[in-house]
Amino acid sequence: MTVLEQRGAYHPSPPPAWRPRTDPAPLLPDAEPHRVLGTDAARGADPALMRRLYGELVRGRRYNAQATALTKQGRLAVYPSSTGQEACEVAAALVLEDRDWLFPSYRDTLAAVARGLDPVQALTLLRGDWHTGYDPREHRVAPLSTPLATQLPHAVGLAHAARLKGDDVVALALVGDGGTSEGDFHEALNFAAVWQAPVVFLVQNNGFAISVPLAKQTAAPSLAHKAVGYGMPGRLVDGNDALAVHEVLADAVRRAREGGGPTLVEAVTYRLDAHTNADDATRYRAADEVEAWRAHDPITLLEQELTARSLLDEAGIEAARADAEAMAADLRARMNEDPPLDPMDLFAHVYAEPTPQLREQREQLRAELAAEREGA
Amino acid sequence: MTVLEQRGAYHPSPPPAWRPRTDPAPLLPDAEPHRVLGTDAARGADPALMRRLYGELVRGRRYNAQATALTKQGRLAVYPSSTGQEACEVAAALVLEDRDWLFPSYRDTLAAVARGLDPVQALTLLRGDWHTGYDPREHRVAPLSTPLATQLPHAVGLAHAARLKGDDVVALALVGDGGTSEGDFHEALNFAAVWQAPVVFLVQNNGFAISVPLAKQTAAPSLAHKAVGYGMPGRLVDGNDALAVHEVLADAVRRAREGGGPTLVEAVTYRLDAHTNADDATRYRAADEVEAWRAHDPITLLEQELTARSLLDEAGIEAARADAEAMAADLRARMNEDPPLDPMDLFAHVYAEPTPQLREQREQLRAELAAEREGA
Amino acid sequence: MTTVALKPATMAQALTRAMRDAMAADPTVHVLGEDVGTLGGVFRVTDGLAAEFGEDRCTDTPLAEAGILGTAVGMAMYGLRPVVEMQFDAFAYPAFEQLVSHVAKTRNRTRGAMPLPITVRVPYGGGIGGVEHHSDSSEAYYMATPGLHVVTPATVADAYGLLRAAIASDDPVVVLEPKRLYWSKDSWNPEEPAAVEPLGRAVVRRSGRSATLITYGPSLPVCLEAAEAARAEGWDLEVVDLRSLVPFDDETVCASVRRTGRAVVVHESAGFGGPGGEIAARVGERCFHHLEAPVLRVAGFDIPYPPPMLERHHLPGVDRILDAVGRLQWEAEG
Amino acid sequence: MTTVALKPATMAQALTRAMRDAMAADPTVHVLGEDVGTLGGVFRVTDGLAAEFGEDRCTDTPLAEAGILGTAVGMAMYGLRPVVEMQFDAFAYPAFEQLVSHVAKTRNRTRGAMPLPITVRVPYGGGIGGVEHHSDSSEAYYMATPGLHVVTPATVADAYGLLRAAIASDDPVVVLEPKRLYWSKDSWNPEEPAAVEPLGRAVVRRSGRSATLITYGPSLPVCLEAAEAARAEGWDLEVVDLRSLVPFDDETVCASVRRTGRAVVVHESAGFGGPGGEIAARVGERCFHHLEAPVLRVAGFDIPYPPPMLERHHLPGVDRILDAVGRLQWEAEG
Ligand SMILES: Cc1ncc(C[n+]2csc(CCOP(=O)(O)OP(=O)(O)O)c2C)c(N)n1
Ligand SMILES: Cc1ncc(C[n+]2csc(CCOP(=O)(O)OP(=O)(O)O)c2C)c(N)n1
Ligand SMILES: [Mg+2]
Ligand SMILES: [Mg+2]
Repeated sequence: MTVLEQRGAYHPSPPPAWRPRTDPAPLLPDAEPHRVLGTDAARGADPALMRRLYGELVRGRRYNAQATALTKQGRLAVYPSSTGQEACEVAAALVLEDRDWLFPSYRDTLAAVARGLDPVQALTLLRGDWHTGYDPREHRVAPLSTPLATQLPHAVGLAHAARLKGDDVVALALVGDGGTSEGDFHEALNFAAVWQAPVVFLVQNNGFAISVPLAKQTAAPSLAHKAVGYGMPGRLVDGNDALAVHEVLADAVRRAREGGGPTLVEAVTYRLDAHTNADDATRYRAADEVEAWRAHDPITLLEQELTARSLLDEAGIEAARADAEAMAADLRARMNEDPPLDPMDLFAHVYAEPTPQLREQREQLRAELAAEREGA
Repeated sequence: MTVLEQRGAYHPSPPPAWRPRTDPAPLLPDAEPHRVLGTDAARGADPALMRRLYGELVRGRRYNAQATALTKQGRLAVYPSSTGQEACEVAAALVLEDRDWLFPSYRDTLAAVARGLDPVQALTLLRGDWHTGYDPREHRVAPLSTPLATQLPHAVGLAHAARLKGDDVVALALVGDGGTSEGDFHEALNFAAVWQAPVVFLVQNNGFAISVPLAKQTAAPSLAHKAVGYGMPGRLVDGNDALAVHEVLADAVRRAREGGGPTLVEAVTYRLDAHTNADDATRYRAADEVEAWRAHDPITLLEQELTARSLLDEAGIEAARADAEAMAADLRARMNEDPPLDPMDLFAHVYAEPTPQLREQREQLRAELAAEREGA
Repeated sequence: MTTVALKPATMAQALTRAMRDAMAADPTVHVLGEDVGTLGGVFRVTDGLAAEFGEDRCTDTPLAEAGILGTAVGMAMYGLRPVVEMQFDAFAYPAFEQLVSHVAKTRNRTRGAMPLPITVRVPYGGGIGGVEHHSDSSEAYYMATPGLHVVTPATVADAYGLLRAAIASDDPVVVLEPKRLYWSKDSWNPEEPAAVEPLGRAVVRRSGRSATLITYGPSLPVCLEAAEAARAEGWDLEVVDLRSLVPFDDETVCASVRRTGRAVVVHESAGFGGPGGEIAARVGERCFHHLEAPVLRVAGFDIPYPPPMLERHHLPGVDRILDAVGRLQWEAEG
Repeated sequence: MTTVALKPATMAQALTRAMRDAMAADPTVHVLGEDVGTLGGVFRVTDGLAAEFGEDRCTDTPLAEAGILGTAVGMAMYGLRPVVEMQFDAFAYPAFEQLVSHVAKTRNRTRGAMPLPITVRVPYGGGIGGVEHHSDSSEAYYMATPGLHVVTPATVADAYGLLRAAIASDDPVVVLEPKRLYWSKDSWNPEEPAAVEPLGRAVVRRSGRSATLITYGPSLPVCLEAAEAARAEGWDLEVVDLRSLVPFDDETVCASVRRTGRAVVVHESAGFGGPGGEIAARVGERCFHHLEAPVLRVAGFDIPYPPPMLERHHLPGVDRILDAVGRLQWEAEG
């Protein structure tokens, strides 16, 4: 029996015998976002995981600050910060096995970095020396996707292909609240559910798509409720609770790996910085809204839990900060060097073999550069 | 306060105070498709409406047969029959006020005809003498849409525009089960819900998208469940029960007119004929499936109710048939005449004013035709 | 007529002003798109419109380009004049089916009964250091779609005039706005009624006798600069700014080329399959016996738009234009 | 080598055979699209593949073209070779963003680390009496997109050869299949290894001395017919079948035009902004001093594709081609 045949034959029945194809009840998200930190459930959590998450959150926050600073020094063309959303970024990275794939959007360099990518490589797109700075297959991290939601069908196709090959691979795809409005979101989720592909969709609902607030984006009870319409479970989670995000994603990844099909997870979080360094967020939101969210900071939440349980002390906090500083210093130093550039690269990868037309154009540029050098 | 401001300001709240934007419970469709015929509820139904529906169903069935016959005689380029789906087509047409708008797909010429369009005009696209045979504004019937689901955002935009102008107009858009997989379906429903546009979406789930059965199209509990993800109510109805379809649509239209926003209605029905005259349905479905659905024929269902309640007798049935025959005879006669054709029309309507390039090309064709006439 | 002092303004400001004036003059004009309302657009081109005309007239939509253009079609069907903003060139692609299969064809489909007066504003082209997908030159796609008008301003005054004309047109118009000219400044008098240009007219921006540079939008300033530099080489270049790609102004273009006998088409869009092919072919067909040399093209390379740090090598610059002019077989002349 | 009897087959059959052979030879080849499985496609081009290779290898997808192409991208990222069928030309438009922003660019984006060996089959063009949206010639869109190969067969043997080559290519190839030639028949030997054509080579289908008709796909038979008819007028026409629009075979085309000194480009796609502009411009640039007359174009009109009853007036036919040949300034010759 083929993979696709497993879903069972189609037995249509006239309305007198109508029955739903799937029981909708288990697909519906809970009324409240899932939370672990600050609840009894946190007591059962694995201390090693909590410390790991904490360390990455602190690094992540520092990484965001450093990258933003690099835009001011002209070392990055643009930076969309994930400050405030580190719990989602980090949990998404940590929940995956090495063989799994991550499909980030343009905002998710942090997830790629937390997965182990060299930050300089992860930032290549935003630095502007090339479009992607790493080999996606080496790291199982797809290129950062700028066209919104277009990476979601890629994740579905890859997960489906892995399943067809009998590989035990899960794809996790990230998308924003705004991205859920795109047709590609819809098509991807539908394909995933029909094919029962091992894929997890994580929507980081950070309240805004640039300036557009969620209320202008959707009238749904929650974004997680969209899952029902595809016949997959929808899960709602506090996106600033790193443990909760990790738990919900781990469940979804396990389910996918076991052949249970896709899950849609909505993480409710907030973008504390502006859309990018080029954006002025004061044009569309009030300072007190931002302040309210600062009081629900993902790092503080985890730090409180860890210190309350004596899993972290001042020295541990200091060590995490020092580690983050070292990462930032290294990043700063390396980003302050000009990347090697070769204009001939423009022609090298358009096709496996350059067309005759591209060969002509390459020679033209070569001659121009030679003339430039002579002139200089 | 503007129309769009009515939806209320955005008051985001951190997860501790999270609450759903909409209560999902009332949005969920019932577990069973709504039915009236054969139930106690039918007794309360308006006899005049029932008779009207009956007459139109009989005409509709005859219309489908006639149009299919015309393809065999080369009088239509192609015909996608709605045989078996007449209850949906007819109810959609009858539920609307004159000022309302209908947005049909390529399969829905019958809905346009039941709304009052001349069948010859409605069939222009399929006859092949032009793309649209009527003035959409005169009849408030949008052009038949061939690219699937693309008409849905049009319906939303029109309904929204009417509301902005303060007009009491509802748009009803038709789409197939296959069409629900398209990105445009998603985007249209989302816009409709966010804007609270007065629009009703009627999905005719006839079990197939050409050869592809519903199980390969979606894993959702029902297509009506897709509504929840947009924050609009989803309604499930027996699409072969003309009274039930009319009732559910009438509720949705009323709700839209009163400012309550959009509704998604899934009508469960069946395409008794092949996809079009050019299709061979035996390649993908068994005869017994078709037979099972024939036993749930929309005309029979209504006829049984009417005769049981003595609202219809043999003479009435005869009269309906005769009326349908007359319509078919007239259609046949008029379709057997060649439509007037003017090749110069190719250039007449591309722009308000032909471009200089089109003027040149028009003269070229004029000269060619003159030469052809001379040669002949 | 009173004399009005000319005030310097940017192209972005002229575009804003065009929408404002159109909205004030005609209550059926509606602006919609991503971030066009509260934020005033990522380029601030719709700045102030929501404040002045309300959210119903200048609307932040959900993030879905096919939905934006598709609902605009419905709004136009009901008699409104939607002005749609696509945030960047490459983000108009999701709306391609709505554009090609409906926006471009509905008038024709309905024998003129249902024209669609929709304006689609697309910030386009490179040179602003944008990352991938923010610098595409997509004009070839629109030019190849019968039923659309396609215009692109290169000056502040034209930005106002062409956008006003587009909004006033009963047919759909794609207005390609050169991003890198958004902040170009010019003295310009918006009270001047002549500021509303008719669609479909090219203009000679610089007269010359040696050869014609045919260009538009973002490449106009580069061509004018090249023409200045060419004087040192003894070439007196004429520069034609097309302004309208559809309809195409054969008359102005051919009159120039017949005069000069030589032509180079310049644009930053990829050369192969780009607008220059059509333009060079038309000139070749119509001016064959006046040509002293083949019509040459200077265009972007046939590659995906490069990353910011390499874009200068891709964009046609003065040197590349002069190089092409130098290949116009001058020796064969005398 | 044994002699194999040539068997007549239709172009549709050759395409089916190409996929079957590719699937048998390479387990990573997967076919997906609307109705490609159980039904075998609305044109029956995938007939039998699901039965032979199973539903996992030839898959009926949900009805969503961006989803189809988007999932194909993901499959290719994992090492498969997806062959995607778009049901009709105009129904490929919803996938435009995936095609332009991902399929065409991913190899380049990743410096060659992640090539996408995707074949996109698009039945295209008119002449089959199809209602609106079923007869578009969309090749200009694909040609203007760097990173795509674009091929279009005009013969049964090329249908097999080009599709095999497309599937074998490590780069994305758009295979434009001329619908109205699906049922054209030819004797053809699929066992012949030479049947796999390399991409990017044009071929001279008919030699002649007077002028060159440059064409491809659905217009090839029309051009060959025109060439026959031209003999009566004393013209001996050469006919070049491009086969590959990207890459473009300048060599074969220019060699022919340099020989004949005159050229007409023929295609049914709309003329303005269509492939003919690029082709005529290239020939003009490269063969200028060999040309006795301007390169002319015979193309579809610049209009939305007409309804079935009027399409014959739109499609370039023998008379329109001969008329253009007649305008090649023969008097200027002697
Ligand atoms: C298809 C497409 N349309 C528009 C854009 C421009 N754009 C970039 S980010 C953005 C907002 C995205 O919002 P969301 O999905 O919520 O993600 P966030 O930025 O909040 O992480 C927009 C409109 C784009 N990148 N792609
Ligand atoms: C965008 C688009 N893709 C593909 C097609 C080709 N096509 C025509 S009808 C059809 C199936 C439609 O199925 P469904 O939506 O269920 O409507 P039904 O035919 O059952 O009424 C397909 C794939 C199309 N018309 N438009
Ligand atoms: Mg967001
Ligand atoms: Mg159906």
